[in-house]
Amino acid sequence: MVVLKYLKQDRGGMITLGLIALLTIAVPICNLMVPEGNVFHVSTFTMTLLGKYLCYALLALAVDLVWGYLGILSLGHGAFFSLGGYAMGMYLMRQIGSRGVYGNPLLPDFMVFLNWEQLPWFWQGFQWFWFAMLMVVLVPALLAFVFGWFAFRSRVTGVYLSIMTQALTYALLLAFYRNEMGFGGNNGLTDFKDILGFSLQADATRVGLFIASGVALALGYLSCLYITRSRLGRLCTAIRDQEDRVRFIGFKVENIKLWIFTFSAILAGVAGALYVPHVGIINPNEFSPLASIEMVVWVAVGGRATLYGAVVGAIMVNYAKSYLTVAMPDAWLFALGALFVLVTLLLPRGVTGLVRKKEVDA
Amino acid sequence: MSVLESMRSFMRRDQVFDFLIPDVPPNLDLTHGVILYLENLNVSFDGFKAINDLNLYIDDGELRCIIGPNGAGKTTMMDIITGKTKPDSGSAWFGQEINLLDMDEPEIATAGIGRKFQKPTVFEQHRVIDNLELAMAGDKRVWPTLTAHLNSAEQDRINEILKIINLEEHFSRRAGSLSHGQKQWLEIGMLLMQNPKLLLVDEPAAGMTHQEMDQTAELLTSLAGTHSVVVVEHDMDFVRSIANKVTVLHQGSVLAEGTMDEIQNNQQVIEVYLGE
Amino acid sequence: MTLLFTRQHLFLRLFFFCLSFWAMGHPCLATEDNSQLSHGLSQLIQGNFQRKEEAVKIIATSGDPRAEQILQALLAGKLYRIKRKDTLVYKEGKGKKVAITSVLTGESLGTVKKRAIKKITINNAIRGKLHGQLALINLKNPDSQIRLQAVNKLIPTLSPKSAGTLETLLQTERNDKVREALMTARAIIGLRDTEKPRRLEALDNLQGNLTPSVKNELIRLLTEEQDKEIHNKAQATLNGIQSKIKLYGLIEKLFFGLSLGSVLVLAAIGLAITFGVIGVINMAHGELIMLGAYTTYVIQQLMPNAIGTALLLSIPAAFIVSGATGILIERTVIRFLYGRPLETLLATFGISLILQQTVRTIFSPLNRSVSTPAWMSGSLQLNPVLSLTVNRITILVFALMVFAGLYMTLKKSSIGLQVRAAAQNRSMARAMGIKAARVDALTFGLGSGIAGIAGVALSQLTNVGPNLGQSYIIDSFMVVVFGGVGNLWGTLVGGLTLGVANKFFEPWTGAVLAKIVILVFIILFIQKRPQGLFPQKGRAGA
Amino acid sequence: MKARTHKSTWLIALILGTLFSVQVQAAETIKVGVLHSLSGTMAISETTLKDTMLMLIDEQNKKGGLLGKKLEAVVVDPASDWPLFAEKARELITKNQVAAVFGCWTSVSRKSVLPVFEELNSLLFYPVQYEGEESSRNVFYTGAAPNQQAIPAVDYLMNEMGVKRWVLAGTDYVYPRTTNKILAAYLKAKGVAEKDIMINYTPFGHSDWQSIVADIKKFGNAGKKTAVVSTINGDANVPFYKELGNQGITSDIIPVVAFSVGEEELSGIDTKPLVGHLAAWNYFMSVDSEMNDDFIESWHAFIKNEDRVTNDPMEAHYIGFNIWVKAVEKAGTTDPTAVQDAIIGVTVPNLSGGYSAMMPNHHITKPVLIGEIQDDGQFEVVWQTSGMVAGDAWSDYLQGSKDLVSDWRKPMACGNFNVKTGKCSGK
Repeated sequence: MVVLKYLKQDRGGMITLGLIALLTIAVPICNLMVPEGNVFHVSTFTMTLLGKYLCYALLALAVDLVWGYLGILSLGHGAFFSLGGYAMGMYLMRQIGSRGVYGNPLLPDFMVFLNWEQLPWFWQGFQWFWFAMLMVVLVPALLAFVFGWFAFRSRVTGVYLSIMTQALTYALLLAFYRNEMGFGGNNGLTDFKDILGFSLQADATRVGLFIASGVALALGYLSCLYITRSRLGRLCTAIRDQEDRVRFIGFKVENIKLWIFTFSAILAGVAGALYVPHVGIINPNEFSPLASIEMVVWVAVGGRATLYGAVVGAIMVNYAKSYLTVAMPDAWLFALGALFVLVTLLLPRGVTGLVRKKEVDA
Repeated sequence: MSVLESMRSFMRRDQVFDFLIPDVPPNLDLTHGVILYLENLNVSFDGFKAINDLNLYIDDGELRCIIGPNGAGKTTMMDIITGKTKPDSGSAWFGQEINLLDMDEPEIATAGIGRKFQKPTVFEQHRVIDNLELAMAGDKRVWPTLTAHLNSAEQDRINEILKIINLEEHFSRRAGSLSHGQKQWLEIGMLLMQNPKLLLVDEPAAGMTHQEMDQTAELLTSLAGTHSVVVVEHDMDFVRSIANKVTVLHQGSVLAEGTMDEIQNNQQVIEVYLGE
Repeated sequence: MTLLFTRQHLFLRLFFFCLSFWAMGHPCLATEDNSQLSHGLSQLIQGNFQRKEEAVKIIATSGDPRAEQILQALLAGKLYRIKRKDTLVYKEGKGKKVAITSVLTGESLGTVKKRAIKKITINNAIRGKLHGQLALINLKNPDSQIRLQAVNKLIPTLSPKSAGTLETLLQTERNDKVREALMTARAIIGLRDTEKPRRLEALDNLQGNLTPSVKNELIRLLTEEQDKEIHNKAQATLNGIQSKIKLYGLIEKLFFGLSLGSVLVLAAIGLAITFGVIGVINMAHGELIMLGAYTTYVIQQLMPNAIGTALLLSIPAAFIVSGATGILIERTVIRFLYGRPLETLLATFGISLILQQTVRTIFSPLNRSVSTPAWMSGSLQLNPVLSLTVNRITILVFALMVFAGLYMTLKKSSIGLQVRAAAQNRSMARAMGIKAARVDALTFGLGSGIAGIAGVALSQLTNVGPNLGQSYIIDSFMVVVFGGVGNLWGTLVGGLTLGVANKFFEPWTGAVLAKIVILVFIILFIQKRPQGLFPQKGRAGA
Repeated sequence: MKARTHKSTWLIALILGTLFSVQVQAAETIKVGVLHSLSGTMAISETTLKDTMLMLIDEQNKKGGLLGKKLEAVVVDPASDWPLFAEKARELITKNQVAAVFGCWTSVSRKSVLPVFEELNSLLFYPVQYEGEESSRNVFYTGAAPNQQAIPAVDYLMNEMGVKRWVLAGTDYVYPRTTNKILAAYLKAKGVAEKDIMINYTPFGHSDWQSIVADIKKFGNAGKKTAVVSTINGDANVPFYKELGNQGITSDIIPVVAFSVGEEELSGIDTKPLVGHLAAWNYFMSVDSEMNDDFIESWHAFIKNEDRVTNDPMEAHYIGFNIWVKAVEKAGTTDPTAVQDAIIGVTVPNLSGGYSAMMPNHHITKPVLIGEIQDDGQFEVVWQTSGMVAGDAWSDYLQGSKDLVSDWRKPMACGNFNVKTGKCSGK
């Protein structure tokens, strides 16, 4: 396979993928096989936490693909992430069935107490897993496609595009906050019971989800690697640096941007879908522009335009967040803010840039 | 038509959907021996007339030099030809049948017009051969580009161009590390990879040593004949060394046209340009 | 409710009864000993609201000249009783030690600890009653403005029996506006007259009258009236009033839109400079606005007795605080990032988090209370259905002044010239000897300072808290991008347009959808015109 | 997390850190989780509750602790991030092995942690007024249900102030939507016509209230006494009240009764134009009782600031904590199942001079007070229920829930028993 050839040239990627594989295999073993109390036991709590990081890492890959390689600073990837999450959430809601508090076999609880008579049309079909998975891919893709169709055709670039993506996710945030939209309003979707018949509270299901996230991340990494190393990928960096020249050698830049952007949205959607069962809730806050900016920061911290940088950045920043919110809740925003400033000023190539310096200049 | 039939025609494997068929521009028709027609062009930016009733014809296989003081409209003219700027009025035809004003930049490029910018624009992050590979003529849609791999014929073509532009030894260097002159050459090489019929070359000699300049002149002359070449240049010595026909632009329209000698003796031209 | 009604009528009758005496030259009941007053006062001291309500009635009808002052004090919450002594006193001043004066004798009783006295509390029902009673007393107030208010207060509670007294009032009234209000009152009573010509005449008099009671009265008439002619005429009158109300509603909506727009302009205009002129995506812009608002708070804290002056002083102070912060940001961070706008976005976002948390640490996460000076409160009543709030008018004018000032600075001053030169062509400007670094710093400082000024204005409208900035940053960017980057007029027109559009959408769609619609509209608009409403002039890409 | 080693390389540290996370050994203290946001948008309200909990635990320890052991507070910061609430709840229960958790403010944060508490069978005490429609074996609702706040307030306005026309204004999210739905149904049942009810929703943090306030004014000009029932949330209140003041809507013309504005919120508003507007709570700082004076005094001593106010959710924590303490003493253990059984019926004094009891539906009994805003930022109680009102998990005025009852006593032990079908769903 071509991808393997590409992988051989990507040392950082090999290490990262290796670690992901190790994690995907070792953590479930340490969780299920190693008895509690043993030093090597990984608690379900820790595993869920790691699973969440893996989803974030996949999301960071999606952001890096369009920002690092294509030069589109998307401040709206949270929108795609959340839409994927909502699609998954809707499936999980339908799975609750009559186990909801009102015992309504069809309507989710929030619809019952808002006196809704029947299931809205856009909730139809989500009782099937395959349909929900299709929507996880299609809905973010469609939004990205329509948005990109307009934006890239009229050559909205740079800062303007960033601000437009921000407006997009902000508009969705407001829309999903509305109870009338039929997505549970501010409370979002929660209280999930099971997935594909397996109880979400069982350790084995959690292990399965963790493995799924690891595999998704690895596959996402490989597909991004394939794209970026292909001629198309090289063209992407060419567009990032000299958009006009690419046009004058005969490429329809808007189409390339459109497809890469859409693919990136799909990745983000998948990340969102995996994220929801890990954390057990999806709500409109995920649409907030601040969340989207934070995603960009993961990539910047890790080192943009290197795929492993994105993965490293996402895991690192989120780990720091988990740690700092416990260790120093009052100061943690100072730390995060300072991190942004220092990374942009001092480490334009991210933390992996420190290690990478030698091999690129050689 | 029955449902079954329409289904069948929908599923036929030897056909693709209409919207998937790329827009292939009409063939280049050169029956009258003229490759480029620019007629009655007008462009203004916020009241400033950059192009004022411009008429210009380029013959097939011709090497034409265009000179003119700053702000004469040379770059704007190139922008119109390559689709970057749309004129307020007038027409621009490539051969007999291709209306340039209906097309955008990539379509024009695919139709056979290559352009080199004033400032060399190459993909600095990429290696020299990558630059050439990306510029290579071929299927430029998204999916084919994703799966594309160099075959031996294409590899040979790249090597050939590398030789022409004198960058054989530097093939794996990053383009950003090339000298200014080498970048100019690489850009010309990228143009050639596109197999254009018409080359628009903006200030090719800028920043070159004398020796490089000579080589460039030689290269451009050798291209004429099989290609039509339009060169915009400030360096009069360079123009003299390559041109047989020169057009002088002034305030957005053609002031004079003729051989270098005729131009040099044209009273108007001397006043506005050479005489200063 | 009905109970309340009849009681009020009782007062009215009683009062008008007195009034007629007074008109004939007899002081009404005033000479009676004040046993009724002291009875009322002793009632007031009882804790029970019902007893207090009765007390208000007793005091108001006592006819004692002190009654008004007592009721006013009760309404303003200045009436206290000394604990365990049951003496009623007026409280003056604030703090732990307060001065008190006796209610009955009016003599000063010195200062006491605040804990030694207890406030006579009232509830809303009593408050309403007090307003009504004071209105009655105020009908003979020498100030025509107060008389007008009093008449307007009485209009919704009119009954046919008050007709005669209205006539008496009309005879002595000289002020046109008060006369007009009395005429309206008379006409409303006329509508209930049993004689048909009187009702017709009343309808004639009420043509185009916008007083809300008139409309309600007409609607009532339409449901009750049997006579065809009157019915038709009432319908026509009502239609005329309705269409007038609709027109004023439109004007009101336009004003709301412009006022929302002026807030957007204020918030965005600083950004228009930092973003438009030096190309910095300043995500900390909102926090600079917030700093301006906090500056207002601090200055008000420093001079609590001169709120108005404090507010005026805050304008330059906020400009300096935010401007200096801006310059500091520019010198320490942004100057290393010129030409990389997307990275300024990230760095300034980090700065915004730091600024937020700083404010949270210093001032606590709670909102701070900023007072509005008297001259900025209340509203300008143009007619009964159209009133414009003074603070909004002030801010609208203020926004225009800031805009004009900024425009002049950029147009006329030498620093403005340099800024514009640097905006058009940095390298050329540098070649002309403009110290680019200094200009950049000053431009950024200017934009930030304006943000601070916007904060002063916003402190009058919304809460002053650490999240203040975040709620305006996206809107500000929308305005700048919509108006056209680098064009001050664009920001002005863009902001006002968005404000007005928002207010016209709102009744249709509700506030939430209106906001979404506007956002989607901007997204689509930018696709159509990437340069915004007013593109920056010059050759594209040059 | 104790043994987490810090290595220079982050990834290794991460992996090692997770591998070496050792379970906390059996405790000599009883741990109590405090799950309130200390950063982010909700920090403004929740930080106070964290301090309240620390104070209560401190005082209990001074009294000798619980079951002979000291209490120890474990404070975490879910940073106003709802999924993080669930994560931190899991951390508190599994890692820190707390005996009970006091926390959450927003409905969404409670919804987020609810499955975690049910899965791990732990206890959550939730101190904020909420929309009802919930009853969990593991959650104890010490804030007001709609029938302990909204409905008495409407009754007051209707009976005492003669209000005939109603504006239900709220922020567009679940609590206002549900409350308004209940209120609209209640008002209609009381004979209020459809056209006399105006319902309006605004986005979070809405700051431009001009047109809505103008609409309210027009609505109130129709000749009938009008009142606004406000479920407007958080920061949007300040601009709302400012606009009311400026458009001349004083409390005697159109009173506004709010369910989310307490003493803490008022401290950020200039209350002079607001005097006479109302709020309905189960506790006000101005309540005249000895318990309250003591509470305020110890709060000021604890927080070392005489200017800090107390509010209703603080009282809810006070009640909830004392009920828990008493239930643990009664059960003799902190084991959640035992406490769940012991806690029903436990009665403790509240701050307004009465006693609050834990009901079988895991809600508590409370008095309902209506207060008017004073110019010093305090409320003056103008009305209160004669006795205690029991919290109702399922509203009688909603279609879906009127047939549901909740009773966690054995043998029923069901949070949503449907009296019509005779089934307990979700079991």
